[in-house]
Amino acid sequence: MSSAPVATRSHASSRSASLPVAPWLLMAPFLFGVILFTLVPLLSSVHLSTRQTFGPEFSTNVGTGNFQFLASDPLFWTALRNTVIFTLGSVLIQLPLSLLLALALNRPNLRGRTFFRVSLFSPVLVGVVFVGMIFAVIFDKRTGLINRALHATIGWDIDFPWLESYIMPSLVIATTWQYVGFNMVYFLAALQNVSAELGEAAMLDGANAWNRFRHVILPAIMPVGTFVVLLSIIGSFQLFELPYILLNGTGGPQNRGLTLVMYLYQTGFQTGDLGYASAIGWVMALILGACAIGQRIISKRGERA
Amino acid sequence: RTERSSAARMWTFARLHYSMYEPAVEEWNKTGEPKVELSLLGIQAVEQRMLSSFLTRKSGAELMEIERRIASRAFAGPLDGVGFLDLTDRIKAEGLDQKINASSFTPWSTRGRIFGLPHDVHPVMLGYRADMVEAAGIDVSKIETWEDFITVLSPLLYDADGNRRTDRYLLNMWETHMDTIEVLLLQAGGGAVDPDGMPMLDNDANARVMAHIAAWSHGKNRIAADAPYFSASGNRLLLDGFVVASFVPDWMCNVWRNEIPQLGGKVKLMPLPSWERGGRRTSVWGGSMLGISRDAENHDQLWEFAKHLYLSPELSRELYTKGDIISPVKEFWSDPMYDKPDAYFSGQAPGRMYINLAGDVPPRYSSPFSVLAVERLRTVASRLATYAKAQGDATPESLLPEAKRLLIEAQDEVMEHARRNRFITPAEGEGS
Amino acid sequence: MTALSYAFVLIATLLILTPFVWLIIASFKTNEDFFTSTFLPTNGGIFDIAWDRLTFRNYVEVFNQPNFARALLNSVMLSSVTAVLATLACAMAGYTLALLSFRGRTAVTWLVLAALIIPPPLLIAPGFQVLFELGLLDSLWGLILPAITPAFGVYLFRQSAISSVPKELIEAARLDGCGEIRTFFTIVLPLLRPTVSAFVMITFLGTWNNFLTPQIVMQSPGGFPLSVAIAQLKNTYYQDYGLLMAGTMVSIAPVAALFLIMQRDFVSGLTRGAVKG
Amino acid sequence: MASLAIDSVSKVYPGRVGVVDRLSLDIPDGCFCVLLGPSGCGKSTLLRMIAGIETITSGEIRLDGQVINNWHPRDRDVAMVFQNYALYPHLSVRDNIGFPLSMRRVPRADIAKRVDHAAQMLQLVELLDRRPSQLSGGQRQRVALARAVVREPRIFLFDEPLSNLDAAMRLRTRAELKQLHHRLRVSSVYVTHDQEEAMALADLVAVMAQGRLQQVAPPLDVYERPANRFVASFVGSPPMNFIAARLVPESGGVHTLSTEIGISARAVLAMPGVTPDVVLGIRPTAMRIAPATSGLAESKGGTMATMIESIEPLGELMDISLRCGTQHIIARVASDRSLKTGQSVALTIDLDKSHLFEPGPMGPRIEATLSCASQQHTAPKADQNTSQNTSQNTRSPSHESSHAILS
Amino acid sequence: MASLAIDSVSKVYPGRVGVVDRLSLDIPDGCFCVLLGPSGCGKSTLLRMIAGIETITSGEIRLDGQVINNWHPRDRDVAMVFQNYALYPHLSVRDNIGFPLSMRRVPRADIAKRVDHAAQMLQLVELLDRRPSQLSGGQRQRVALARAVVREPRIFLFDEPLSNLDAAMRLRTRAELKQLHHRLRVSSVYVTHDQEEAMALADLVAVMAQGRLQQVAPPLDVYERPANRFVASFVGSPPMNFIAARLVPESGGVHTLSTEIGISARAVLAMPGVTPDVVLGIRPTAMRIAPATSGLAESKGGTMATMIESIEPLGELMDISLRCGTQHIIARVASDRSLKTGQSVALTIDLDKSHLFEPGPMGPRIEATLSCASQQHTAPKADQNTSQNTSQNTRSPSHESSHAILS
Ligand SMILES: Nc1ncnc2c1ncn2[C@@H]1O[C@H](COP(=O)(O)OP(=O)(O)OP(=O)(O)O)[C@@H](O)[C@H]1O
Ligand SMILES: Nc1ncnc2c1ncn2[C@@H]1O[C@H](COP(=O)(O)OP(=O)(O)OP(=O)(O)O)[C@@H](O)[C@H]1O
Ligand SMILES: [Mg+2]
Ligand SMILES: [Mg+2]
Repeated sequence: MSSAPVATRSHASSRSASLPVAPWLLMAPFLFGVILFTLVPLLSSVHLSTRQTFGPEFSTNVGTGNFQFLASDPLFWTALRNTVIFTLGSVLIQLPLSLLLALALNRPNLRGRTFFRVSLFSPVLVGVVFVGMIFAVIFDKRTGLINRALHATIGWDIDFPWLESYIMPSLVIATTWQYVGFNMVYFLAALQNVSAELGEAAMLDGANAWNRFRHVILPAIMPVGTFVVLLSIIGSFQLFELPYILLNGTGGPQNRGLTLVMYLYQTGFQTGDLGYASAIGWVMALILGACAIGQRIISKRGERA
Repeated sequence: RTERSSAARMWTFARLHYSMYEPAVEEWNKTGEPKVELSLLGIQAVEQRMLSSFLTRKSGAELMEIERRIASRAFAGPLDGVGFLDLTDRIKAEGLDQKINASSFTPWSTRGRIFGLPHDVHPVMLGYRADMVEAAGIDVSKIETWEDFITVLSPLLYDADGNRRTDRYLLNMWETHMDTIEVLLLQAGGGAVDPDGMPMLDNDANARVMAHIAAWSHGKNRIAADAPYFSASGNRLLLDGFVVASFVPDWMCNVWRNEIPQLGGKVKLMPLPSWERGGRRTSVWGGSMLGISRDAENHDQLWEFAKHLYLSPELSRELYTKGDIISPVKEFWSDPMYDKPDAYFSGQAPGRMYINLAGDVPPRYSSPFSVLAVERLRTVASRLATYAKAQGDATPESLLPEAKRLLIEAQDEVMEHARRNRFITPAEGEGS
Repeated sequence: MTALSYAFVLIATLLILTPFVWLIIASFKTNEDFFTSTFLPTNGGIFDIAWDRLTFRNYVEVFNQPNFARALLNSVMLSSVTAVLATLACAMAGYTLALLSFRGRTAVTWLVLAALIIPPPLLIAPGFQVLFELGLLDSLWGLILPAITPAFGVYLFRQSAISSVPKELIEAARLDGCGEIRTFFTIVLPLLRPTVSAFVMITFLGTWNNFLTPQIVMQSPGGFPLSVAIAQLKNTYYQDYGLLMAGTMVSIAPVAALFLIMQRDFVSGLTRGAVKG
Repeated sequence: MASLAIDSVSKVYPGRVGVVDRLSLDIPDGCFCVLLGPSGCGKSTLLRMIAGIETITSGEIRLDGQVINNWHPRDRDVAMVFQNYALYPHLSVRDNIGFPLSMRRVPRADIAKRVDHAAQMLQLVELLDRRPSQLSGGQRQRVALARAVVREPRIFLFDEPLSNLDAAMRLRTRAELKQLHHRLRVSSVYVTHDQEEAMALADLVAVMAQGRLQQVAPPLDVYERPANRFVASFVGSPPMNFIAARLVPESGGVHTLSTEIGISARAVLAMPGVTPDVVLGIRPTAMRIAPATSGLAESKGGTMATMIESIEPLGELMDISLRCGTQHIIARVASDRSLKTGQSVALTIDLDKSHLFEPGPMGPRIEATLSCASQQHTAPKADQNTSQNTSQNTRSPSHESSHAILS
Repeated sequence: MASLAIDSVSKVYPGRVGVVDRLSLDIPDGCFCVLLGPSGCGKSTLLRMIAGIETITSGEIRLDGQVINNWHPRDRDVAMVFQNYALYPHLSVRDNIGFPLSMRRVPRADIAKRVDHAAQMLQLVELLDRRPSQLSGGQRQRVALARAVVREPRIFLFDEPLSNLDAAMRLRTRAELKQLHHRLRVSSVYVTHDQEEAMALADLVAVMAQGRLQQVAPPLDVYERPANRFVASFVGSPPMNFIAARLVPESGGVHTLSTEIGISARAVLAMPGVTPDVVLGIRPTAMRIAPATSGLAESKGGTMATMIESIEPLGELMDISLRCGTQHIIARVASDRSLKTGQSVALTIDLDKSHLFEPGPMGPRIEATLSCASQQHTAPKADQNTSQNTSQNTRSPSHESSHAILS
């Protein structure tokens, strides 16, 4: 059926008349899982977002009330601001670093690649709980590694209040530490699609390192690249556990460490209003949706090639 | 479907508790019904499972030992929406309200109903570096109020390396450390929520305390510094004598004992300085309860078990010997073990000292808004601190108006949320 | 150029490793030293370091934890099953979305994206309910099934299939008599190998370190994986940090080994020489 | 083994109409059909549509009478050599070749045997354990070819399968393919740009241009009786020379042909009534060159005086380009070192190997017999016959192409 | 523009020795050198080493006397057409062609101009805005070619640049390349399998086999004076026929040549003292066939009686394979429909176009003049001369190759 001329001509990449059943077979496990464990719960949360609840039997319809309140809820805006700051920070700092590392480690002639690769990846091996612990020690005011190191070297303020006034930067540093190697692995995998031949051709055409990156490597890793960007935007937006642990369950001073998901969690569980929580969740989803669409558009361009 | 074993499940979040309960549970399982199955969970896990099971009315545990901050989250809805069994009548009927230290009930009470059996009292004292104080020839018995505290101990403030940054402070407290702030608020008779569970941030007590805290840590003559509790660096600073005195609830003794053995014999305890002469000399920090799930069958048997576990003399002994925690059950207080001098605290008998203060422990009420309100208080504290820094030579008096303003602002914000809650109206609060 | 990247990588590695050094050393320290010395306990033997104060006690303790072996076994079981199933499910779906054309492809792609952007806490309570209704609570499947279809995995495979599987190869395979399923296993999977091993690694890790969900889904302590056992070393009143760190180290070891085995696959030129043009 | 019918099939790529345009072609069972056509005329696309890896925009493809438009490639049981190899990079050469067999559950031993045989036939034996990335271009191409010929499919599709092989290897492989075809008699469609190859292999040659079929006929006919000017110029190298000419009618179908370059002839047309303006087509190989006897011989009949502009030696033969008035003419003759550039020579044309076309790049051929102006002549039977069986051979397509040409 | 010197260069792939083996080749400034050789003999590898994208295992490559072994490809300023195109998939055809220029900071306007020019020359104009994935094989190849020729590098490297083009297009492009070369005079190395192409383009032809150089000489010489049997059989299609023969010495360097198939001749050797057992090489194009006068004509001298085994028509020409005793002989003659399979014919051989070789697949050619046994004959001066300038033309290589052949 999918090979009916009309159906496929409209299809940009019409490749073959593939049996209609095969695709669904291949996707069955995924669909099963996503429907059962995402869609179903999700629908109930859609319903929830128009209500104010406490548990199943206590729930009244507030229509768009949740969203209206959200708009005027200073906590929400703080959370949003923090989250966006964090997201920008980690996307703009972490990913470029990961890519650079991947490029460096992809050089065949680099000695000790394995060691570097393993070392750089190792932070992911540690559970977030311990990352919290470690960085509590690192960010401490008087005794923290950072402050002491910087104090010793550049006379930095030994009482610099990382986890009080500069929570988001601290979080960016911590997550970068943990995930720079992780994203590097994605990029390493992606770099395998770069055709050696094209690199050679580019050299002959007089392309310098940058141009080779720009015209040979980048296009080849674009699909995965955009994916990693999207993923870390989403990941950053859902930042929760690390601050939850670092700030033991609170939003930190003046809620400087309050993230959207943390707020969602607080309202949803700590004050038991799943309705309001769902509303927050949906606003998040909308924002991320926008990013996703953007990513699709970009990577579409890549796929044409 | 999960095959629900006939045994009743009980969750606890503290390894110490777990080890203490095991014998008691075994003993109960010999004769008692239903059999109880004790399991240890991370505190975060307990919280999520409790809430999930309450919210979905599904597959919780029959018995849950809950830490205070978490417990309050179960009280978000209308009274008959609370997941815990209402124990008020049972407690009153059996006169437990007389038997047990009154203030211990408050955290598990909302709108006049009690939902948990208290586990502890947790009075707070000041733990101070006796060695330094005595070396300076200072007599702490002169201290009665916070003013005294400052005047008496101020000689200890000094700048070791002459870099015009003080290297020893009097009090271990910080505007960001909500626990200690709450300790002081409660001591002064303030707090986050009133007995009806309604936010009450904008009272004079709160304002006064806030003003002081800000002044202490950023004002003209600063006495407070931050040696974070429960952290390596904090302990390090205590060892170095960066701060002289810290807030020490009974359980904290146990923490110090284990984490900073080096302080043994160097520290002593004293009652908190009061806010005005003759005022309250203690406060409260932390605490947990045992709750019974409303959805459990056989409530009565579980209630029996709860009492068997919590009110037993063995437990009270365990609590003190293993965890330095005094029992909430008044009749055990006569136990001589509390008088045993403690080498770690230079021969003092902490047990007795805490028990003497237990009666004064201030009440602290729980409500769906506790978390929110406390968060707000924290924000106020930190805003006020910023204000103080800006002011330069701030004093409690100079900060008071700003403190009031901020608190009122905070109060309004929390009320915003409170008014939103269709399930708890102030009216209903009075209702019960 | 090489020198430059060398310097860059070296610095990065150093920065990354410092906290680790701290962690490792901490795992050999007594509680006392943990709180009073940043790295190695000072004023003692060589380099003014009290070597003799370092101890294996923590590790011994960890291994003496009640049903530690059981927990380890659970973890291995849980993580490997999850990783394998998840990789298969995601790779299949990803490849389908990338290279097969069928009606409804766009719809499914959007579904994936949608699933991708759902904040997990939004689903905690409803998810719990679903698990309960399906009677999956307190069973390993309750942990595995929800974990084998992460949208991000599907999307990852979709993207890397687009760039690393020349469509000519799929066509050739079809002509050579491969059904779509065969094609996937004989042609696509090998070509996606770098991504596959990366993803296996990532899923395995995620499961291995996840200590919260198991405590919510599993009811009886017998089913707890290592992560929980380690997390439970945490105390409420005071912490035995040395023990915790030792626990962490122990829990890291197996995954580290796995990574060592797999990391080679992240770099292995593949599609070369496939087609001309 | 099967008969393949392509019935007014079209392919439209997004924004590109007429890549393949209402093309019809019947390939009887066991026929070896060679596709010729300029680069980009749609040959590969056609093959890919037959294979089922490219969707058919409109029209039908029938295999033994069954419409297979929507069949999965696997079920069509065709074997194809891709223009760009499409080898499996992760498999050894051996596994690449054996792949289609193992997919069809051929027993291991069998596979090994057939793979070895194919490897021998294409001299890949010592490469069997390499990866494609370790092969040279020609070796890759041979692997691709081997992967196709290990099978015994219903249809073979070859897309320039020998383009990267050296002359000797190409000759040998060509012979092998011919044998293979004789043995198996599998209907095959074969794309090539090497006309010698086409001539050597084809039962039927199909010439395409711009997505349309221009002529379908046995190899020699395409060469000797091109359906139109395009085919004439495309088949045969160097391409045919074209000279504008005029037909002046005489008695009974006989005309006099005159060109501005001085060549004149008698033309007997098979059917009367054509435009006076025509184009005379002369193959470079249908000319003889002799040193001019006098300084400048006068042109008469099939012979004319001219001058050598340049010479391109090609071993045995050489291409001589000559200036005739305004026009250049290329002649290919046996190499003869005595001829020099600038020398004036006498050029003689084999009139009976020359053709007349209607004007225009696709102008159809005019069935006619040319002869030297002097002697008498009538169209011989033989010609009639062959022309008969040509048009018969290519009935349905010729409709097509004439369509194409008219529209 | 530069002179290129390859000095006993070798390439060893992991586990594969002798891919390129101590190969030396001098390409004077402005020389157009065509590389011929069987599939997998190391042509592309050699080109890639010159370009600097393949490491050199041993030996030196010099550009204008400078050793460039370790130069970065960018600095060598060579333009290369890759055997498999290597187009940038994400760039339009226009940008693909313009890429090398924009990399070299050529002003925009300039680029546009030169791209358009190249596109015209290769008929890519209407494809300029497409992506490579939307092109046909031949179109891709032309884009690859265009990307090389927009530049004016010091060296051009072409790796089978026309293999996927149709005859007409190939002819045209060939002419364009020739013009380009005449205009720019950039030294070029050109790999092809099309010998007509080689003949047409080359100043110098280098024949490779198994990683070694077999002969370097001007095109015609390679054809007419192959250095050894390999070259003889490789160059020219269909390949030369080889017939075992014996030399019986007579007076003064004159020998009688006798073959078992009955052909005999007089051989005048340039230098005396060779093995009696030799191989007679006859080009298929150096034979004439006439219907046998009597039922079976007796063989004598250059002529012999034989029978047609099979006929392969090729338009203008046809290949006839003949049985001579145990041996098959291929003859390529003008097509003549009167000849039929099984018919017995008289085969005449152009002895002066035939060659003698020492035995063995690489047996060097024996400088000799053959003539019909009957008439008297002495080696003519002309031959001497040409043989002179051959060996002179190819001094340094011929050392090499003889090396190669001996070792
Ligand atoms: N990466 C490699 N590893 C091992 N052997 C290789 C590798 N690349 C090429 N070869 C071998 O080296 C030899 C020369 O390869 P090359 O590509 O130069 O041949 P070629 O002369 O270009 O052949 P063709 O005309 O088919 O392109 C071939 O036999 C090939 O098998
Ligand atoms: N994906 C595509 N999108 C648009 N046009 C395409 C696409 N693929 C091919 N074409 C165009 O279709 C026409 C036919 O392509 P095809 O590959 O069939 O040519 P071909 O006859 O095989 O040429 P060649 O002999 O060079 O291989 C070409 O003009 C090409 O530009
Ligand atoms: Mg093609
Ligand atoms: Mg090659």
